[in-house]
Parts: sequence; structure tokens; C-alpha cells
Amino acid sequence: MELIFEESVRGRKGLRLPKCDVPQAKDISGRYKREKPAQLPEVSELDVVRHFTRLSRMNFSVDTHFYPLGSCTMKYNPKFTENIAKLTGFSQLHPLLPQLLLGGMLTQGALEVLYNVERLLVEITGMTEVTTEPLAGAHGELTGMMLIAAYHRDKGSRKKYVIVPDSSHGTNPASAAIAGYQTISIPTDKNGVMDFKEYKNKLNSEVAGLMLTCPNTVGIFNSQIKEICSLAHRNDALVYYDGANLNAILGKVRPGDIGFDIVHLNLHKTFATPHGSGGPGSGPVGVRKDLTQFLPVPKVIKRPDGTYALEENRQKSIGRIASFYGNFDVLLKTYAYILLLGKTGLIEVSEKAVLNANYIAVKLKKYYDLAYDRICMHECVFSATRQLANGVHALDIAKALIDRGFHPPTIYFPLIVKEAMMIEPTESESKHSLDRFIAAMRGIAELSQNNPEVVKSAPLNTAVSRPDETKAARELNLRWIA
Amino acid sequence: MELIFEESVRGRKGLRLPKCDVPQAKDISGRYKREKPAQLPEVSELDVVRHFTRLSRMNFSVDTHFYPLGSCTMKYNPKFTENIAKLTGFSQLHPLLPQLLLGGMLTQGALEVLYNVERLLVEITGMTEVTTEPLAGAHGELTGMMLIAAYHRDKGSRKKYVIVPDSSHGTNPASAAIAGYQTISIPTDKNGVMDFKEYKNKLNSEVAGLMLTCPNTVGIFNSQIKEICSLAHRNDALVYYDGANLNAILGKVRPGDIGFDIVHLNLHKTFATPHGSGGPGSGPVGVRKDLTQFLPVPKVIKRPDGTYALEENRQKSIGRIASFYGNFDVLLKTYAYILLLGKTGLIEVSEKAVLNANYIAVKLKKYYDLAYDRICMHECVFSATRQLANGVHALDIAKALIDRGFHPPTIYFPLIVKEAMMIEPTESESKHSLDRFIAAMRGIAELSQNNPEVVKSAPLNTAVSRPDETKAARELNLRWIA
Amino acid sequence: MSYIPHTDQEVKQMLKDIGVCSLDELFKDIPPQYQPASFNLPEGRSEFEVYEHLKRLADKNAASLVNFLGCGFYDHNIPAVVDALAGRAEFYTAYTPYQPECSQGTLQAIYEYQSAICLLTDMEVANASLYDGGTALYEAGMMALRITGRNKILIDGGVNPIYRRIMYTYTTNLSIDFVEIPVSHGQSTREEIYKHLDDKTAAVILQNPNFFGAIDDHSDIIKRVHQAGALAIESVYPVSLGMLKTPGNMDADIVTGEGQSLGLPLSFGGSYLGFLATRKKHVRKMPGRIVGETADKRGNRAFVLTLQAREQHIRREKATSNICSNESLCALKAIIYLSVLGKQGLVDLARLNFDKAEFAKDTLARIKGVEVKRSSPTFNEFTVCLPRDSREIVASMIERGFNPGLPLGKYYEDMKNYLLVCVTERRTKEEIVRYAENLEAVLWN
Amino acid sequence: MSYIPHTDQEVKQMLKDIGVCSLDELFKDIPPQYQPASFNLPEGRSEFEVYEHLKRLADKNAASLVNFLGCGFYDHNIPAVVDALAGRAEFYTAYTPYQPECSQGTLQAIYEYQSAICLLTDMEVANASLYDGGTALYEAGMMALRITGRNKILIDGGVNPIYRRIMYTYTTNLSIDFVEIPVSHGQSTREEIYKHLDDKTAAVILQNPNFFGAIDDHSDIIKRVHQAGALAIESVYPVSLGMLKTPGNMDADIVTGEGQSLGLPLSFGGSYLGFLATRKKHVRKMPGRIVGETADKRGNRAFVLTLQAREQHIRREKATSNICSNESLCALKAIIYLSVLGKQGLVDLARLNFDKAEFAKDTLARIKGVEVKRSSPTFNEFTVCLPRDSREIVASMIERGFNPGLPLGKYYEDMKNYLLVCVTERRTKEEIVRYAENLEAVLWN
Ligand SMILES: Cc1ncc(COP(=O)(O)O)c(C=O)c1O
Ligand SMILES: Cc1ncc(COP(=O)(O)O)c(C=O)c1O
Repeated sequence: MELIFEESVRGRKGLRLPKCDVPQAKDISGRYKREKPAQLPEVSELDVVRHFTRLSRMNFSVDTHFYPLGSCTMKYNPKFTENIAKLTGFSQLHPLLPQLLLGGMLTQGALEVLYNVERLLVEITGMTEVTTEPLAGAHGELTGMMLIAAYHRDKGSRKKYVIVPDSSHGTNPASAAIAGYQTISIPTDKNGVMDFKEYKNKLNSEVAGLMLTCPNTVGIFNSQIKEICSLAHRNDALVYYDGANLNAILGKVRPGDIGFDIVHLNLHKTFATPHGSGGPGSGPVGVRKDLTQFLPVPKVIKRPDGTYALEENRQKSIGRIASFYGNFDVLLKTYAYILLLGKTGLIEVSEKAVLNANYIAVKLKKYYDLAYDRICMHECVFSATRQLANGVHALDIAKALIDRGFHPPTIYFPLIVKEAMMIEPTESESKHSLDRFIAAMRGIAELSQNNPEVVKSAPLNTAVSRPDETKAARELNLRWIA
Repeated sequence: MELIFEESVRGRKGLRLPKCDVPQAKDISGRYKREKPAQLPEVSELDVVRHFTRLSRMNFSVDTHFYPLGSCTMKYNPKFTENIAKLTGFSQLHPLLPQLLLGGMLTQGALEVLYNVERLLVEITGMTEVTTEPLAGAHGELTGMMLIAAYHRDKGSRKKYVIVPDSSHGTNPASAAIAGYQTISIPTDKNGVMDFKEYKNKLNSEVAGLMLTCPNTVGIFNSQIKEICSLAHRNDALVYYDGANLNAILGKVRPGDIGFDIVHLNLHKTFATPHGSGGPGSGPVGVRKDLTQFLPVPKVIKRPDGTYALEENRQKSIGRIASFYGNFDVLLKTYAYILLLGKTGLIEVSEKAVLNANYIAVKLKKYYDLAYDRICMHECVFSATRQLANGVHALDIAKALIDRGFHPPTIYFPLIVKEAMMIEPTESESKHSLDRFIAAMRGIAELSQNNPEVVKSAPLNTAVSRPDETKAARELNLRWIA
Repeated sequence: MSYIPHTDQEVKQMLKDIGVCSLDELFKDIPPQYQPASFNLPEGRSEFEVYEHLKRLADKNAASLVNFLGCGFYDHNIPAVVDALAGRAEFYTAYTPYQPECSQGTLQAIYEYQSAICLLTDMEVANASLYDGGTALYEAGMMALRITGRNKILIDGGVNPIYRRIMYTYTTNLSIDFVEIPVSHGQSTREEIYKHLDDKTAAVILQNPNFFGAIDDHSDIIKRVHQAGALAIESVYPVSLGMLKTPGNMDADIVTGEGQSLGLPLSFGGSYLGFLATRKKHVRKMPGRIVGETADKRGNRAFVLTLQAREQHIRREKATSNICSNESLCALKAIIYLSVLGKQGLVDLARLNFDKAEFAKDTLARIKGVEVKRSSPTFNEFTVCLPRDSREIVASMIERGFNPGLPLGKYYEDMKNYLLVCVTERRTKEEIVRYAENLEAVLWN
Repeated sequence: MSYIPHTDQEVKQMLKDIGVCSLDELFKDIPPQYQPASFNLPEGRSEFEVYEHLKRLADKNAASLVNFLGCGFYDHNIPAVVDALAGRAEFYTAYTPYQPECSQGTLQAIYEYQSAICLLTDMEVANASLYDGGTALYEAGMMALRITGRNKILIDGGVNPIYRRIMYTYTTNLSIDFVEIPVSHGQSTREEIYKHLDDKTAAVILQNPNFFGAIDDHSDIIKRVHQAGALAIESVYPVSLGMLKTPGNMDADIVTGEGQSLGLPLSFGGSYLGFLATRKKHVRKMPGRIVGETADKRGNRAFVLTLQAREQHIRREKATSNICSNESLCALKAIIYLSVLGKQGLVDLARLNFDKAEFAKDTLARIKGVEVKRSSPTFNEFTVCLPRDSREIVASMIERGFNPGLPLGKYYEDMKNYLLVCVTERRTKEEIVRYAENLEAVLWN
């Protein structure tokens, strides 16, 4: 398709601006001025509408396709939450208003939302306090690492290492590194969980913290979590909970109850806020009691008189990690989602998410190798090793699924499973929808056996097929040039 | 695609209702009660979302495709007007509120909108008063016919006939007939306008009125309109202006200035309100001074103190033609559109609409026969007679256009042009867009010459192709049956 | 701008290609003396300025009064999916689905809508929509005239008075014998109907629940109507059909109604949705568009507009109706609404309305001087008799933040003290109690 | 319900197929003693009830104060197309475009967004988005450390103090030498910068217009920075680039900014959009996702995520950043906004902001005791010095319906009497005049 820039016609305009109702001001000196206008598109509003409407139709999405992308929790995003974020009482509110004298009283509704979201997330995670500020999961991780550093700094120590299992998501080691830590990687044992012996061996007094995903990224809940946490604590290492997989355990277990010290949640996963083609997300961080003093500011507090206010000075706070209070619109949608589902609804989410994943695992394991053949949690991971014997990679299976109207599972991750296909159906999908997916996967398995070339030539039904990634990286073309 | 009913799973629910906060009431007697629940779909909200999202993607629309459907004025529908209709101060307003004591003062904003729309349409048409009540163009026509009847009745006469040219839209004779008139059809002369001699011949004292579209449905402005109107008036027949083609003449000529007595407008055409897959529309009717007494009630009036009120009693009013004040949301969008464009913008609309139509006419007339080879107004009508020599019908050309990503022109109308292709590009389309359409039409013309079978097998790129209409009408299947 | 893409350069080029020198030349068919006498319109503004203007006007309306006003137009909850889906541009910026290959989305949705209307009403066929409940009733009357070849229509006084006025308006110029069955204090009698029922009668028009909210079973009347060779037309309130005996089950011949309650906002009176359903045998006499299922040339399921030979664009003056544009998008909203509400949802929703209204009746009945009419069961709307003219009471209630219902004196001379009160699922117990407290205060303070 | 489609029947069947007897059995890996200590959450409610609750909370916020507050977060008009298009479900319910064949829509839009950012800033490459303007600036700093291998950063005191606090926070645990160039009464000097610039300096961070709204040409500074072997990082306000000299033209190495002004609502602080652009030679050190154009196997134009080897999912602890989810939908809004605004539109918009702010300056300058700072030209934001502590004056103005600007004492000790005032195109002449009248009244009545 043409780029919007390529649709430009010199002199064409899209938008009518308000008329200027003040006198034209004296110009600034030429040295401060732009030489030539930016070559933005010169298109009509209809051009813009057609262009982006057509682009939209080239995407798969939850609303159009089953989207079992493992680790991403692509559940249904309730429509009514979109309307809530559009309420002008929220959408037109300047974030600095509550920081002005008297402004706090004029933003009580927004502050109450932040406060209530925090309280709900506290109850859901079993932590003591939550900051809503982190803007995505990885941002939460980085915040968590800074909290760990603050904790040790406060004790006068400066530890060097953070432990991460090799099954961990790439953001975990990256966050630790960026926060100034070196990482120690622990292998996964044959049951799909962190090798306990190895962990014990690597743990030492220079370890500042340990990052765990639980259930982990192969969909398995480690029954030894408590022991793992205790061991860390005995070494004065803090344990960080990557909450990307919380969808599996709502109301079943709370990280705060089993020894985790710091937790981040991915609201855009567990709490059904839309992924927006890759963001915005929201990654609130919860901590146990003695860490609350380090949380970033500002924080919303409830005063004895029932009003809400911003606490801007927390002496030991790590400071500011984002411009304001988090991705407020995402928090609003989360709040609405939790209120709608309530306690029973949230528990049901996890039960049905786990049911769906196991159903797929059982129905497909005759056709594909399960990485770990056991009851799983919210997702199951297959390996295309059997298909590889015929030259068919997980990537090929992914492309064949696209032809059949399904978004592929995650295949670039986890790195510890060869030719991984990580399938997370979520609770939103019906048995019918799973059955259709299972049938497609079975069909592809058979085709991989009988006619692998066909699978390898997929997709056929899409506007583009197998873009050349090497060319993309070598002959960098990252922008339109006039 | 499956029907939403076929996606039902027994016991599945989509929507959570509010909890009942009052005691359960004593049941009514069984004889008043429904025996079995209606077999509505049993689906989840996501099922509903996917179903209708997918359905939407099977449509062509202005936002996705050039849509030169003649007589329908498929122009761009500005997005901001949608937001206006959603303002809760309008959308949640009960229409009976202004009819209650004190309620009028609490609906001043809505009444002002109605009043202002009326005044703007009065100025645009040159009539004296307008009623916003008619809910579509045809509804306006019927209202107009009733006004004609009321006029004659008031004079103590009851005339029998209404004259319509044979080029008129089907709604014209239908509206006249439904209002109790017999119709007299006048042929079109070789210049594409109503045969003046025939008209003169048919006119007599039993003729209650004459309905004209102007420019007419072959896109031609009849320069003798004033004479035609005078002649009718001399016979005490009223002249009705079908405003479906007003897009051609905004600010260029006003029906009220050249002798028309009654006018309807299609707001969903000229004033850019979306067609909604076939409605809602809005068909306000304007009248000359001495007919205002017959207009339907209620009517909004402006009081001397500047407030707005409903006039419910107009002695000679024809009565009520709809439940309330018209399709209010459509009126809102119209109001917004007119305010945005303003005088200059509206004039530009007609100029560019006419420019676009003539451009297409000129560029295609070497390839297709123009029904009337002369400067046209906002639309041009071709006849596929040349293609028919090779067995290619206008219908086939239409289907071939679909394959090429264009909505076809109107081909079922006007009936007086054999194998008609009525093309109305509207002012919204750019030269680039027209050029692409022209290229496609030329391509099809060549193909019709060289390889007519290919054209006749179109469309190939659509989910369905050439549904069997005979079967549809013979083996009626008009609903899902459980 | 103004949504017009042309640059000056392009205009020049196009004029040249056409072979004229100016835009004016394109308008040469309009004689110079036809120039507008005036065209005094304001100059254009930006969308932001227009939005602000309309926001100000919107804010002048008391849309947030706690609403107890119904009268056929109801304040129901609308699930967010309805607008999210009907707001897809492919639906709302398309035209009537004349070209099936590029309109299957609309066609299938309308087919599903027709199906849902049939299921709701227990009828055999339904059309693709009409303008609103009032004009739908008028179309039903016309249809009955066509079917029976007779020219007398009886209409019950319990039919919405707005609809009755519409019927009168449309038939003034036609020679139709129109008989209104009188009601006395909100009650009409079967005897009155039978008195006028004869072999000239084309149709009897009834409404259930009637304008006073009263529920009835019209089976016995309809039997008599059929014996007289006439047709029974029922006007219904779709939400009530989650609970009430269906018109199909009562053996009605034509059923119409206002579809606003199926997911459309009140929106000051429009856009609304008229629906019409009937027996299969009458389908060729039915007005409006109809979508049918068929097969395409590859044998795939396909949907098309069918029975177009009834319609104006084919039959012109002989068409069954003059309707062209209908309320397609509103019908789409209705089928989305009914789909997400679902089978059990409609039952529960009806029950919720009923329970709330009964609670309101009991609560209001406790106020001194307020008499709640209980002669018939009601659904979610009912009449109360107040100690004085209800019109002024209404004004006082409006001042107190309520939209309290309709004073019936306007339409029924003998009911000046009556108020028609509606309670939908949107009203909370707390609001109902507050309404009662305020009413009491208005009456006795 | 709760958006879960399973019926009891299906659950039974699925459990049977899995080979377990109950849902609990699926959770058997969670030891019983791990049971939640509590899970005290409210019971679920319908969307209608939740909406009402949130509507009430929304109504408690004074979002309709006439806004003169900016500070990097601006109250601009947002054309309706932006949300209409970004609200297409295919965009907002999709994930990161890992699978190019079913994500071309997102990929192309992001490529276009990157192009627009480059054009705006006059830089060579841009990434697909970062969280917000503040974290983008931090990422730029990190990037400069990586590129230069040095570890000292100078940051001008005229950079948004919120961003400066963010920078401090993130670098506390790292051994970075962080120097803040002081400002005195809103003015920093080049000499101060040069004093600290040395061969350990990785980057100098500047902002234009700076926090006080002052416009500068940093070309000379940047020249010196480059002579010292350091990089120049510019934080910019995109709307101002319709008028102001571009950072590219000043020879900046990395440019970042807050994209909120490009079509995103203020929304109480988020979701916002951080953008980052740089020279092509630094692209492999750039954080965040990048979309590139390539060809597919049929030779058609295609877009993909490229240079992924920099990213955490491949490089883990060696990645250029830990970012994963970014602000894709906000970037989409920005490119839609910039497309409909267009080349001339941006110029006109910038001019409109400038003119309004200049008018406001002139108007406020006429008030006794109000001193408008004019030492530098400004864009749409400027400082005024009031006769007393601006904090209380702000409170009085809020009471009068204005969001009057930021009292600068909070961030600059020597500026207790100063107020930072912003005037965008949304403010009308009438509002500006009223603002001045009210300010005068607050000061002198
Ligand atoms: C296990 C895990 N951790 C962390 C993240 C990072 O979350 P975000 O994309 O919100 O930064 C992800 C995202 O996919 C994840 O799957
Ligand atoms: C010339 C003409 N008249 C009348 C109408 C009827 O208008 P509506 O569809 O709004 O009833 C049309 C609609 O296509 C038309 O083209």
C-alpha cells in the first residue's frame, strides 16, 4: 500500500483550524525559526480516513481473530471500558492540577480512582502497597530493581547480582542490567521449573534479588516457590514476582502470601485493557510492608476526612519514575474491569484460562510434542521438533495458521524450548473457538507430514508473505524520504 | 458465514444485567405470559463482537472505497459530527420532556438546534418555513403530497392527479399514489429534460401538483424550470421539488426563488450525514409562505424573549407525520456540517461536485456512451449499449468494478436509460481517486471488447458472487428458523 | 478545505481536460436570472468551534433528570458493544445493500434482525425496518386495506395517542372509515370493539401493553376479528415480550412496534426504528425492504434484497409503500442489542422492569391521596391518580430533578389528575423511594 | 458471564477430555497451604452500574477549568478523526506486530510515524515509541553513555524539572556523574555549560523551548559539545516545531520529546508518548522497537520489526533497553494527527499558538504589578512575575474557574512569585481577556 506521504498532493489540506481571533504578533527573529516546513502529508481528511481504515484491515486482532499468543494474555477487551476512559471528566484533566493549591480538591474523582485501583491490586496480590506509576511490565521490573537497590542501599550494602531463570522473559535480565546489576542465569530442570540445586549453588550474599515468573513462562507453577523465597531471604536477597502470568492464579494464590517481596502486574494482560498494537500498557508494582518507604512519588493517600491527596515527599522514595501517576486511562479500564468481574468473576477467569490451556494441550499432544507433558496453567508450550524432521519449523506452522484465520502462538520465546509454540488461549475463548483452532493445528500437523512444502510456502492469503528480514536489517529503510 | 443464531450454545450468556435491588414482585397470571422464551442468540460478548466486526468487513463503504453511486451522494461523512450526536445532553433527552409544563425551559438547547437547522435550510432553499419532521426523502415527499392535498382541500377542491416525469425517482409516483393521487407520467425529451410540449398537453385543472427533481436524475438542470412552474401555477397546481440532487446547486440557485412551492431535502445526501447502510435519513420539507399554515406539528418557534418553544396547535396543520421532531441525531449532524462549511464551503461543494462529474463524463465518453452528451451537473449517466453488443451488461460492469475495489454506480435507475450507469462522484473525491476509477472503467471497457466472458464472470475477489435472486424470490428464506 | 480535496492546480487541469475555462461555465444551464435572491449563511468554522457551540447547547438540556417518563419511548441501558459495533465505518458509511457482493455484512445483519423480530413477536416474516413505531403502524393499516380490500379501520383508544394522530394524518386524504374505540378512565371494552366490527372492517388495531401500561390477552378479540374477515394488528413494546404473551400466540396478523427500546438512545425523538412482522402469506403485501437468503453461483450462502417487485424503485406508483431509505443502522443496533442480551437476558430484563415497576407502585400507593390503578396487571408503566391536576405536579417534580411521567389530561379529557409513570431497569430502588418522597412533598407541603 | 463463554455443560466435557474430575484438579501444582490469606473483593456488577460509578467520579473533577497550564503537557484540540481511526478494533485489540503477515497495518502506520518524527525534528531515524517524554529523555542519556563510553551528563536547569527528577531516579544506582546547570531567575548561561563540559562528558541535555517557554538557538552550544566529543540531546515540544528551528538543524545528536501534544488528551497524565530520534550512525545503539521497510517473497513492499538484535527478547541483559510494550496506539494517534493536520496545518497551528500567547503577554502586561518576562522570545508559554507568592494567587484563580498556570516556586526557589502561563490555540481572545481581568481582581481587590 502507498504511504500516507506518497498520497500527498501539493497544497492539499486536511484540517480546518480555528480562525485567529487575536492580532498577528510580531515575528521572532529568523535565527530561531524553522527554515522549511516539515514535509508532512498534504492530504484530505477522507484520504486520512481511507488510509488508516485500510491499514487497520490488514491486522489480525482479538476482535477479529483468535489470538493465542503465549505470555501476552490476549483476552477480550470489554467495550464499555473504552467509554469510561473517554469521559471528559477524566480525559480533559491536566495531571498537574492536583499539585496546585486547591487543585487536589478539584480532582477528587481521579485521585479516588487511583486510590481504589491501588487498594484492589493490593488485595489481589497480597502486597502492602502498590504504585500505579510504571507504564508497562518492563517498566515495573525496572522500578522493582530500583527498589531492590534502594533497599540494600538503605542497609548500607550494594549487592552485585540478580538471579533470573533461563526461562525468564527477556525484559527480566534486561531490567536488572539496566538498573546496574549483573545477572546470573539458572537453568530449567526437566519438569519445567528452575533447577533448585543450581539455584542454591548460585545464591550468595552478593545476590541482591531473584526474579521469577509464576507460573513461569512454560506455564508451570513451581510448587517450591516458598522454599525458593525463604532461601533468598536468608541471603537477604529480595524476590521479585513478574506478574505477566497472573491470569492463571487469580484468587488461587497471592504472591504476597508466599514470600514475594516485590510484584509487578501487567494490567494490559490480566485486566483486559487493550494491547493497542503494542501499548500503552501499565505495570503497577506492589511491595511488602518494609519496602513501601521506597516507592516512587507522588502517591495518592486517603486523608482521615475521607478526601484524597498526593503525597509528594516520601523521604526514602526512589524518586520519580514517570511523569505522573501511570497510564491513567489504562488504570481506569482496569478499575472498571475489576469492578465488573468482582471476586467471583476474577476467580472464574483463572479457572477458565487454565481449563482452556489444558484442553488445547490434551487435544494437540498427539500431534505435537509438549515441551513438558503435565497439567499446565494458563498456557501450554509445544515444540515443533516432530515437524522439524520434515523441515517444518514452528515459524512455518505459525504462517500456516495465519492462512487459516488464526493468529499464531508465540514462537520466538521461551528460548529454552526449541521450535517453541507457546499457546495461551485465555478464558475468553469458547470451546467452539478452541475446537476450530485445534482442528487447524491438526490439519497443519498432517500437512507437515504429507506435504511439508505447502506448509513452508504459507501464508498464501495475506497481502504480504514472508518479508525479507535480512534485507530489512541490512538495507535499513526506516523512514520515508521525500 | 454462520448466523449469530447458529453460533448459539445453550446456556451461554453475553450480558450481565444490574442486580435487582427491589423485592421480587408477585407474578402476573399465566394467561398473560409468554410460553417459551424467544430463541435469541446465546452467545458471549466476544462472539457478538467478532460476528459483527467480521460482517462489517464484508461491506464496501465510503470510508473504505470510492462509492460513486448515482443519486445517493455518497460523500465523506465527517467524523466530528458523530461525536456531537453522542453528547449526552442530546442523546439522553426524552422527546416528550418539552411537552411537559416547565420541560420546554429544560430543553432549550435541543429546541434551539431544531430552530437553527430550520432557519439554515430556509435560507439554503429560499422557502419560508421548513419542517424537520420527515424521516427520509420519501417521507418528505409523502408529507409534501399531503400538504398539496391540504392546500386544495382548504380551497374546497379535491384534485386527482400528480404529474411526474418518467425520469423521476420511484419514490415520487409512489408517494403521490399513497397520498391518494393518480399519477401522470411525462416522457423525457432528447435533451434529457421533461418534454415541455407533453407536459403542457397533460396539464389540466384536475392536476393537484407536479413533482420535479432538479437537476433531474440524469444530472441535467432544466433551464425552463421557471416556465414549467408558472404554467403549473396558472392551473393552480403546486410544484414539488425533490431535493435529492441539491448537492449540485448549493448557492447557485434556490428552489424557492424559481417557483417551487414545496421542497424536500435529503440531509443524508447533501449534508453529509452517514447513510447507515440504508438509513436513518432525514427529509425536511420547506414550503412557500401561504403553505406554512399546513405544516405538521409540533413546530419549534422562537419567542420574543429569545426562548424556544413548541407550537402544537396550528389550526390547518395536516397533523402529525412522525412521533416527534424528526431524526434528531441526523439533524444535529446536518447542523454541525453546515456550520463547519459555511456559505463559501457549501458553494464550493456544488462547484466541485459538478467539476468531478464532468471530469468523469469527459474522460469516459470515448469508452462508454453518454446518455446525454452535454455538460452535466453533479452526476453523469452512461449507457452500456456499446458493451451490450458484446453481451456485457451494465450489471457485469458493476461486478467487474467491485473486483477492482470500487463500489459500482447506480445501475437499476434511471429506468429511462437502457443499461444505465449513473455516476455521482461527489466533491469529496480527489482527482487521483477519479483517475483510478477512470482507469478501471477504461480497462473494463477494453476487456468487454476483447474478452467479454471475463467481465461477465466478475466478481471473483468477493466472498459471494452473483447470488441467485430468482431463487431468493421463489424459495423465500427470510429468517432463521431454530 | 471543507472536506474538499481539490487544489487549485488540479481544478485548472480538470477544467482544461473538460474543455471549459471556468467552474462557472459548468453551471451555464442555470440561467443567470435564477441567481439566489440571497444566500446569507454564516462563514465556516473549525470542527472545534462547532463542537464547542453544540456542547454548550447540549449542556442547556436537562438530560440528567431522573427519568420516569416512558409513553412508548424508554430509558433503557444500552450495552457499550452496540455503539462500538454499529459505529464501524463499514456499516455506517455504506448505502442500502443493492450490490450484494459488496454488502454481505449489512445483508446478513438485516436478515438476522428480521429473524430476531420474528422470534420476539412469534411471527413468520419481518421487514428490514420502517421509520418509527408510529409510521410502522400506519403502514400496517395500509397493508390491511390492501390485503382485505376493505376500507374501515378500528383503532383502540388504548393505542398510543401519538400513533393515533399519525394514523389520522396520513389517512385524511384517503377515503377510509376510521373508528376510534373510546376509553373511559383508561379502560376500553371489548363490547365497544365488537359493536363496530363488521364486514367492512379491514383491521382492528390494538396495543399491548396499552398506553396505560395495562397488559391484556387479546386472543378472544382477535378470534372475533378473524370471524369478521378482518385482520388484527398489534402494536407492541419489544422489551415486554421477554415476559408477555406474544402477538403471534394471540394470532395477530400484523405486528408493529417502536424498536427504540432495543439499544437506541432516546435522543430527543430519533433516530428510531419501526418494525413490522406478519404472516408469510401476506409477505408480498408487506411494505419495506426484505432480505432473503439464497445461494451464490458457487453454491455459497448469500443474502440479497428480495421481493423487490413490491418496491417503489421497481413498481413506482403501484408499490406497497413509498419507503426507500429506512432505519437500517438502527435495525443493526437492535440485532446487536438482542444478540448480546440473549435468550435469557431478555427474560431477565423484562422481569427486572416488571419488579421495579411493581415496587414503585407499592411505594407510591403509600402516599396519601395517590391512587395507583390496579384494575389490570401492568408491565413497567402504570397510571396513578393524584389529588389534583397532574400537570402542575409534573412541573414541581421537574424542578426537583425528576422527569416524572406524562400528565394524561393532554390526551384523555377525563384523566386530568392522572399521571403515567414508567420505571425501567435503570431506576434504582433509592431513586424510586426519592421519587415517592418528593411526590409526597409536592402534594402535601 | 464476566466475558467467559463457558457453559457448565462445556466445562464438564472439557474436564472429561482433559481427564480430570474438577477444575480444582488443574490447580493441584499450587500447594493447599498457598491459599490466599484473603481475597476480599467486591462482588461483580453490570457495566451499567460500573459506568454510573465512574461517571460520578469523573464529574467530581474540574476538567472544565479554562486551562492556562502547560509545563510540557498541553491542552490542544484533537480532531475527531484521530480517535475514530485509532479506535478501530483491529488496531487497539492487536498485539505488538511480531507476525508481519497479519500486522501490516500496525507496521506501516508505525513506519509512517517514524517518518513523521524524523521530518518534524530533521533527524535521520526514529524509534517506534517510548513510554513518555521523561523516560525518553532518560533513554537518550543511557544511549549517549553507550555511544561515547563516557559517564558524565550535563543537564540544563531549563529542562523540565519533572524530567530531571526522572533522570536522577534512574541513575541513582549507576555510577554516573550528573551535573545540573543552574538557572537563575529562569536563565541559564552558556558559560555555566562550558565550565562543566569536558572530555568525560557523554552528553549535554538541553530543551527548546525550555521549561520557561523561552526559545533559543543551540547551534553554538552544540558545536562546542561536539568539539568536546560529547553528544547533544535536545528535548523538544513537537507543536513548536511548526515554527522553530529544528534540533536537526542545530546539529543535535539525539532528540526526544513528549508526544502528548500530537493528538493525545491530557487524561490526567497518561497514556502519553515518548519519541526519540537520532542520526543513522547511532541507530544500532537506539532503544525501542524499529519498523523497517523491506520486500516480501513476492517482491512486494512489506514492513517488519527490524534490528531486533538490540532488543531484550533477543539480547536479554545486553539489550539497549528493557522496553517491551511501548505506546504504539499513541504513536498511531500521533501519525493520524500529523497526517490530518498536514504540512501547512502544522505551520498554521504553531503560528496560532504563538499569536495567542503574545496577545496574552500583552494583555497581562497591562495589569499593575504583573511583569511579563521578555528577555527571550517564547512560543506558547511564558513566565510572569507577580507581586506576591504565586501559589495563593493560583488557588484564587482556580476558584474563579481557571487553571491558571504553574507557580514556579515549587521547582525554582528564587521564583516564588513567578507563574508559568501557557496559551494554546484552544484559548479564545475572550478567555484570555477574562483571565487577565480575573487576575487583576485577585491581585488588587
Ligand atoms: C513474562 C513476561 N514478563 C514481562 C513482560 C513485559 O511486559 P511489558 O510488555 O508490559 O513491558 C512480558 C510481556 O510480554 C512477559 O510476557
Ligand atoms: C431522486 C431521489 N428522490 C428521492 C429519493 C428518496 O430518498 P430517501 O431514500 O431518503 O427516502 C432518492 C433516494 O435515492 C432519490 O435519489
